[in-house]
Amino acid sequence: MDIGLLSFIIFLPLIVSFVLLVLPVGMKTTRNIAFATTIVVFLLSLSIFFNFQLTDYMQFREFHPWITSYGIYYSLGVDGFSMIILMLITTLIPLGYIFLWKTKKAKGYWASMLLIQTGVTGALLSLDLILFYFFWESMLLPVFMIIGIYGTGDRIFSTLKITIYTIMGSLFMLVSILYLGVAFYNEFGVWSFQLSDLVQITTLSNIQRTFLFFGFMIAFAIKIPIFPFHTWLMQTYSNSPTGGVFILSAIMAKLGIYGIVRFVLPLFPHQYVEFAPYFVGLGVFGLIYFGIAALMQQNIKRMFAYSSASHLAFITAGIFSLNIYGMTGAAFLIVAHAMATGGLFLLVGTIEHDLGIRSISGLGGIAKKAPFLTVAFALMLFSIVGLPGTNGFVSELLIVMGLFQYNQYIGIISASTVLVAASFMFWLFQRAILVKTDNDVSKMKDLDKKEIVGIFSLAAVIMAMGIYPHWFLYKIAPTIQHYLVDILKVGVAS
Amino acid sequence: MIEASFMSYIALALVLFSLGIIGLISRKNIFIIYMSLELMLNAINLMLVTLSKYFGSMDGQIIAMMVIAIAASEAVIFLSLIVAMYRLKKSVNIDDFDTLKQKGTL
Amino acid sequence: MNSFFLAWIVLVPFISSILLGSMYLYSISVKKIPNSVFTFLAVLSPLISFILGVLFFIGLENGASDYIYEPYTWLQVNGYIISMGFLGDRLSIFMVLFITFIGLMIHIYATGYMKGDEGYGKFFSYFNLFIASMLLLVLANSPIIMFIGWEGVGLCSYLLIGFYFTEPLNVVAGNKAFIVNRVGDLGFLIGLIFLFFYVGKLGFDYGALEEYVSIVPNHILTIIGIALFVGAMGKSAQIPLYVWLPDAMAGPTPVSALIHAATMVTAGVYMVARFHFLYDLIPNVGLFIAYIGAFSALFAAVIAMKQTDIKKILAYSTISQLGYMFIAVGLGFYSTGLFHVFTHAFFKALLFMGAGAVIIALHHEQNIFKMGGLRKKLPLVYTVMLIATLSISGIPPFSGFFSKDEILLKAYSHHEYLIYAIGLFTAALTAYYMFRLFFVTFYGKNYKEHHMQSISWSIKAPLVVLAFGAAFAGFMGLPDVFGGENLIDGWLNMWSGKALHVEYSVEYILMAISVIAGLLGILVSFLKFYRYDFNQKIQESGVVYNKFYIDEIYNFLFVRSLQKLSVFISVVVDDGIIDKTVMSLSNGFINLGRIIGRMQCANTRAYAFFMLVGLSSFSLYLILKLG
Amino acid sequence: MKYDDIIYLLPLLSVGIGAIVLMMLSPIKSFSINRLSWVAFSFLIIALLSNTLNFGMVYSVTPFSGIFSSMIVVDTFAGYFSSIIIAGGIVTVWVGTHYFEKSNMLRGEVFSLLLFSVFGMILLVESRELFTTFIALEIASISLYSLIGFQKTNIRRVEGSFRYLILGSFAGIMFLLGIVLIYAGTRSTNMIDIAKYLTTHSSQDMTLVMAGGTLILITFLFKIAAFPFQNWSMDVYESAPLPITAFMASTFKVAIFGFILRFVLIDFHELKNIWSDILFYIAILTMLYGSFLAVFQTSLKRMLAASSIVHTGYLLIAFVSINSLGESASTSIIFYLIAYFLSSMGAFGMLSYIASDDHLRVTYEDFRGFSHVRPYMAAMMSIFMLSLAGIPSTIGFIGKFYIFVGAIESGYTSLAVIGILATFISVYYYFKLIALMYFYPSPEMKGEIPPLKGIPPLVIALMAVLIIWGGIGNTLISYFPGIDFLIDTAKLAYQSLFM
Repeated sequence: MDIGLLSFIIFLPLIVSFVLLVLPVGMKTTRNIAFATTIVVFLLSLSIFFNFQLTDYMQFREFHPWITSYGIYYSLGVDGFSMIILMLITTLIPLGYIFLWKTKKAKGYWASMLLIQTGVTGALLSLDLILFYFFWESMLLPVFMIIGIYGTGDRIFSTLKITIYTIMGSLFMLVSILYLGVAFYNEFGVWSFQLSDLVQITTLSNIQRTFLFFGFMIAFAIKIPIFPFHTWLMQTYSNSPTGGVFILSAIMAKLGIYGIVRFVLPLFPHQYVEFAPYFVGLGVFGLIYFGIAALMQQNIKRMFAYSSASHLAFITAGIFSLNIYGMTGAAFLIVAHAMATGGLFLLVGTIEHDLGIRSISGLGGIAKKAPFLTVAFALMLFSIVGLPGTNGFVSELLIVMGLFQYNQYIGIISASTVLVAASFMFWLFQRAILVKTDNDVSKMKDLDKKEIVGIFSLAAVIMAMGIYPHWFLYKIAPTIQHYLVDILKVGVAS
Repeated sequence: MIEASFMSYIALALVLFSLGIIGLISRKNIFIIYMSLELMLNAINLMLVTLSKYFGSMDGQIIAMMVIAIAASEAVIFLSLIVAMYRLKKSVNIDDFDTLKQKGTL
Repeated sequence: MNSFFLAWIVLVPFISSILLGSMYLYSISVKKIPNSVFTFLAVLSPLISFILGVLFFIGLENGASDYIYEPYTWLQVNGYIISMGFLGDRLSIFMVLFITFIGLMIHIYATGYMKGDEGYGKFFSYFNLFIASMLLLVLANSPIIMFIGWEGVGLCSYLLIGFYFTEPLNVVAGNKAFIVNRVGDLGFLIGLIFLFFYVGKLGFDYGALEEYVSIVPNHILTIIGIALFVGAMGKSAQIPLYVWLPDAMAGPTPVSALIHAATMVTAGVYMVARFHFLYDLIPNVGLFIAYIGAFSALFAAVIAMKQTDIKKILAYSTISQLGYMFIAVGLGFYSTGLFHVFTHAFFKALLFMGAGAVIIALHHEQNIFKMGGLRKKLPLVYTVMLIATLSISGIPPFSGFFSKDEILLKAYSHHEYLIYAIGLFTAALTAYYMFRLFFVTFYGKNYKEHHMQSISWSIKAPLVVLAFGAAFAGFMGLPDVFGGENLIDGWLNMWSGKALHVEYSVEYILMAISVIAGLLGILVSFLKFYRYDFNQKIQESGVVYNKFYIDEIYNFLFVRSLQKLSVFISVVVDDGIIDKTVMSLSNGFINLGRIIGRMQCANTRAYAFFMLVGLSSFSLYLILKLG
Repeated sequence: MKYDDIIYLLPLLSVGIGAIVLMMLSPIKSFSINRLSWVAFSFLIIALLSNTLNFGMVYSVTPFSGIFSSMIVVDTFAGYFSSIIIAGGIVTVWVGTHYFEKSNMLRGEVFSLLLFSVFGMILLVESRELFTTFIALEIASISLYSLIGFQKTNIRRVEGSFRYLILGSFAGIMFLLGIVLIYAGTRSTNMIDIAKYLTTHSSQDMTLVMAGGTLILITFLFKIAAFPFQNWSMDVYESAPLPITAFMASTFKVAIFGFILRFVLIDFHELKNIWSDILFYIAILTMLYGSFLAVFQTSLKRMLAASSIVHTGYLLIAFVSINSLGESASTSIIFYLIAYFLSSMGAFGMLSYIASDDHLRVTYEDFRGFSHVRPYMAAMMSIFMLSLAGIPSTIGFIGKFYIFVGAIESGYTSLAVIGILATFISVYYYFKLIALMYFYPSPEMKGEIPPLKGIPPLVIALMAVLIIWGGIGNTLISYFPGIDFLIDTAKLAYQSLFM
C-alpha cells in the first residue's frame, strides 16, 4: 500500500509516539524527538500549501479499501478550506511545544500531544464519514488523558464531563451517519460512506433530513460550543494544563466549525439554508452574551474561555451567513483566532508556570519583569480585539459585511464585535500585566530565546495577514465559491 | 374414548405442572421448592409418555427415561448444595439466603 | 515627483518606529543603547516625511494631477477589489505638511522633555508609530485603508496615555480613551459597510465614491453620514463622546501637544472634509454636525472655566476649538474648518508645549493655583504663552483671530444665527478662561517661591518656531476684506463651493463684535485674576467644577450595569441554570438506577416470580398474536 | 466406519475425553494444578487445531449419521462457534490456573468440570435435535453450577450457585416443556424434520409449535439474561470465582446464541416473525435496565455483570432485525459475539489475574491509582473498557457499527437510537474506571514496576492486541486478515446452515 503525503502527515506523529512510549527514553529525549516530528510535519504541510492548485477540487486524494463489506474506505483529500486549517494546525503545534518546553511533565504528556495531532489532522483530512468519526472520537482520548493526568483543580470531574458531553454529541452524529449510509444502500444497492457518494442521496424526505441535520449539528455544536451547550467549556479550560487548553481552544473548537462546513453543508444544503437564520441569531447572540460574561471573570483561563466562545459564536454566524463575505471571513477568523488565542494561552501558561495559578487580581506588574512577554501578549490581544493591521480585523470586517449582506440589522448588531472583545481584553491587560500591584511577581521570568523567536514569528504572520490578506485568502476563494454556488445554490452574494 | 382419556392425562400433567410452579413461587422451604421442580419434570414425563402412547412411537418414552436421568443428576447437586447451605446457616428457609442483595452503594 | 514615494511618507516613520521599538527592547534586556541613537532616528523620520511632503507640495503647485499609488490588492472578495492605495491630492498633502512639521517640532521638543526617562526609546517608537498611522490616515485612498490609520492613531494614543503604565490611573485613562474611540469606530465601521454595499462595489477609492455617491438613496446617505460622524465624534471628542480627552492628559505633555491637540483629534474634521462629496448631498446632517460642534464648543468652554489643572483646561479648550471646526465643516465650509485646524495646530501645540515647559520647570506641578508669578522666571515661556493665548482668544492679528472669525462669519452669512451666537459667546468665554490660566500662572501676588529647574534648548527652540507660526499663520488665510486672498481656500479651492454673500460693511461689524467679545473676556479675567491672591482658598466643588458629573453618569449607565449583567450571566444563568440542568439530568439518572436496582433483592422466589411474569406476558402476547 | 467423520468430531471428542481423563487424574496428589492445567490445555488445543483443519470452507456433515441418526451436525457454523468456545476454555484455563494456585479453594476437578462445560457447549452448537440440545444445555449448566458452588464453605458461592440452580432448572423445565409441545405438534424433535413439517403443513394451525418455540425462546432469553429473566445474572456473576465468571459471561452467551441462531434460522424461519414485536420491547428494556443497573455499581464485578446485560440488549437488536435481513443480521451477531467475547473475557480475566497476582481488587475504589503500580495491566484494562464502550479503534466499535447499521437497515431506527443512548451511558461507567486508574496517585507505595510473568498476561495481552487489530482492521497492511476476513468467515458460517 503506497503511503501518500497526507497519510504521512497524519500517521507520522502516531508512529513516533508509539515508538517513544515503548522505548525506554527519558522525558527530554521524548520531547525533542516529538518536537522534531512536528517540525517535519510542518514542512510537509508547507509543501502541500505550495503545491495546492487554485481549484475547488479535492487534492492530494488517497483512496484505499478498508472495510469493503460495508464500503468503508480510507479516503483523504484537501480543499482550500481544510488546507488553511491544516496549515494552522501544523504551524501552531510546534509553537506550542516551544512554550511547553520547560514544563516538567512526564513523557506521556508529549506522546499524547503527538496522538492529538494525529487525531486532529486525521479528522481534518478524511473524506469518508466513518473514517472521520473514527478520528473525531479517537482524538478525544489523549485530551481526556492530558486533562485528567496533568490538569489542575477539579480536573477529573471536568475531564469526565467534557468526554461524556462530547461523546454524546458524536454518538448522535454516528446515528445520522449510519442512517445516511443505509439510505444510500437502499437507493443505489451498494454500501458507501463516502462524502461524495452520500451527497447523491435523493430518497430522504425533508423531515428525515432535518433530523439528520440536527444529529450532526449537536455533535459540532457541543464541540464548538454553540450557546446552550457551552457549560463544559469554562470548567475544562480553567482546569486543563496549558497544552490541553491550547489544543482545545486553538484547534479542536475550530474542527467543529470545519465539520459543519465540510459535512453538514454539502449533505443537507436545504436544511443548511433553512435553519441559517437561527444559527446566525444564535451566533450573534452568543457573541454578545459570552462577551459580557467574560467581563467579570476572575480566572484568566475562564475569561479566555468565554472570549473564545464569543468569537466562535461569531464564526458560526459567519458560516451561516450564506454569502462569500461571511464564509471567507469565517475561514479567515478561524485562522486568526486560533493563532491569537493559542498564543495568548501559551503566554498565560508561562505566567502560570512561573507564578502558579492565580486569579487576575493576584497578578499585575508583570510588564516590568517581562517586557518581551508583555509585547507579545499585546500583539496577540490586538489581533483578538480586531485592530486593523492584524488578521483579526480583516476577518471580523468580512464577517460583519457578510452578516450585513444577510440582514442589515443583524449586520449592525454584529458590528458591536469591535466593542465586545476590547471591553474586557484591555481591562484584563491592565489588571493582569501592566499595573503594578503589591502582589509578589518576583519569580516572573521573561521569555527565553526560543519562545521569543516562536511567538514573534507568529506575531509577524498575524501582522502580515492583516496587512496583505489577499495573499492568504485567494487560495480558498474557489472552494468557498464552490460551496455557495454549486452546493447551496444561493450564489456568492444573494 | 381414547381421546378423552388422552386429554385427561394431558390435563393432569398440566395441573401437576402448575402445582409445581405455584410451589416454586409460594413455598419457603428449600426441600419443597426442590420437590416442586421435580414435580414439574415428572409432569412433563407424564406428557411425554402420553404422547408416545398417542403417537404410537417409542421415542417419547425414551426421552422420558433420559429426563429422569437428568433429574437424578440435578438432584445430586441440589442435595449437596442444600446440605452445604444448611451447614452454613442452619436454616432451610430460602428467604434467609440474601447475602447477595444489591446494596444501594455497595 | 514619483507617486511611489507617497508610500514612503508613511513607511519611513513606520519602519523607524519598529527599529526604535526593537532597539528599546534590546537595550532594556541585553545592553544599554545611548539615547543619542534613539534621538537621531526619532527626529530623522518625520523630517524625511516632511521633506517628501514638501516635494509633493511643489509637484502639486506645478499643476501636477493628484498622485495615486496602489502597490497591491489589499483584499479581493466576490470580485470586488479593495487595494492598498495612497492618494496625494491637495487636501492630503496639506494635512501631511502640517502634521509632519508640527510633528517634527514636537519630536524635537520631546527629546528635551523626555530626557532621562527610562522609557525614552519606547516613547519615540510610539511617537513615530503615531506619525505613521496619522499619515496613513490622511494619505489613504480608500476608507478601509483610512480606517487602518484611524484605529492606528487610536492605538498609539492608548499606548501613550498609558505610557507610565505602572500607575493605574494612566492605564485606566488609556482604556477609557480606547473604548470610547471604539464606540466611535463602531459607527464609522457601520458607515463604511453601508457605503460599501451601496456604492463600494463600483470601486472603493475616493475617486469612485465621489463619482457614484449620487446613486445612493437619500435616507441611506443620511445614515452613512451620521454613522461616519459618530466616528468623528469619538476621534475628535465631541458631545457625547468627548469624555476621554480630559483624562487623556495623563500622558506626557508632548503627547498631549501632538496627539490630543494638534493632529489626531482633528482627524474627524479631516474625515468630514474628505467625505465632502457625501456631506454636500445631505445638508441636514451637516447642520446637525454644526450644532453638535457648537454645543461642544460652549459646553467645553463652560467646564474649562472652573478647572485648575493646566492641562485639563487646555484639553477642554481643545474640545471647544474642535467644536468650531465642526461648525465650519458642518456648514460645508471645509476649507475654513481646515484653516482653523491649521492655525489651531500651531497655537494649541504651542500652549501645550509652554504648559509642559512650566510643568517641567515646577517639577511636574500641574495645578495653576500652585504656580503664579512665573513671568520673571520664565520670560521666554511667558512670551510664547502670551502669543498663543492671544491667538486662541481671537485677538488680531494673531492667527486664531482670522480662522475663528471666518468661521463665525460663515455661520452668520449662512443665516445660522443661533450657531453664530453660541460661537460668539464661546469666544468670549475662551478669552476669559485662557487668560485666567495665563494670569494665574504668570502673575498674581504672594505666591510661594518655586525652585526652578532649567529648561534645555531642545525645548525652547520649537517653542520659538511655533510661536512665529501661531502669530502669523493667520495671514495665510487673510480675508479679502483686507485685500488679502485666502491661500488655504485657494489651495483647497476645488470644493469651497459656497460663495460669501455679505457686504464688507457687515463683515467689518462682525469682526468688531468678535474682537470686542474677546477683549471683554480678557478684561473680566484681568480684573479677577491679574492680582490673584494665592493665599485665598479656591473652592474646588460645584457642578461645573465636577464637569456636570458626566463621567459618573456614564459610569453608572454603562460600566456598572454591564458588570452586574456579566456577573448575572456567568453565575446565575450559566452555572445556575444551564449547567445545573445538565448535571441534574445525569444525577437523576443515577438515582433512578439506585431505585430500580432494588429489583436485585437476592430473593430466589421473587426472581422466579419475575420469570413467571415474563412467561405469562409472553403467553399473553402469543394469545393476542394468534387471536 | 468413516475416519474423516472422526476428524469432524475430533473437537467434541477430545474435549470430552479430556474431561474424563482429568477427572481420573485429579485425585492423584502428584498432579499439581499446574500440570492439570497443561493437560487440559493440550486437550483443548487439540480441539481447536482440529477445528482449524477445515477452516475457511463451507461444509456441513452429519458424522456417524447411522449411530447418532443425524442428531449432530458439524458445519462451518458449528466450527466457528466451537472455536470461540474452546478459545474461551483455553483462556479460562490459563487465567484460572494462576487464580486457583494462589487461592487454594479449588482443586484439580475444576478443569474436568470446565472441560465438561465446554463439551456441553460444543454439543449445544452442534446438535440438530432438540432433546440433544436439552442434554447439552444441562451438561453445560450442571458443570457450571458445581463450579460456582465448589467452595462449600463460602456462603456467597453456595447461595449463588443454589439460586442459579433453581432458576436454571426452572428455565430448563420450560425448555423441556417447549420441546414436548413441539413434539406434540410435529411428532418429531429433529430440527430438519420439524422445518420440513412446518413448510409442508403450513396451512395447519401451529399453536402448539409456536407455544413450544416461545418457551424455548424464553429459556434462551433466560440464559443470555434478557430483561424479565435477568436477575440471576448479577448474583451469580458476583458469587462465582472470577475465572468462572469470565467463562460464563463470555462463553455461555456465545454457545446459547449459536444454538438459537440455528434454531430460528433452520427450524422456525417460517414463523419467526411472530416474536419480532415483543423482542423489540425486550431489547429496549434490557438495554435500559442494564444501563440503570450498571451506572451506580461500585463493585467492578457487578458493573461488568450489569453491562453484560446491556450487551445482551445490543445483541437482541440484531436478533430482532434478523427477520428482515437474515444474513447480515446473523453476521453482525456473530461479529459482535467475537467482539464481546474478547472484551469481556479480557476484562474478567484481567480482574481474576489481578485478584490472584496482587491483593484482591473488586470495587472501583480498589483501582485508584492502579496505573502507577501496574502500568501494563492498566493499559490493557483501559483497552478492554474502551472496547466495551465501543470507542473507535477497538473491535467493540466495529461490532456496534454493524448492529446499528443492521437495525437502521431493517427499519428499527428507534432501536438504534436507544442503543446509542445506552452506549453513551456506558461511556460513563467504563471511563470512570480509566479515570480512577490513571488520574489518582496510588495509595500503595510506588516500588519498581513488577514484571509480568507467566502465560496469563501474555494471553490477556494477546486479546488486547486482537481487540485493537479488530478495530483498525487492515488499513495498514492490506493483505493481512483484518475485519473483512472476520466478516467473510461469519458469512460462510451463515451459509453453511442451509446445506
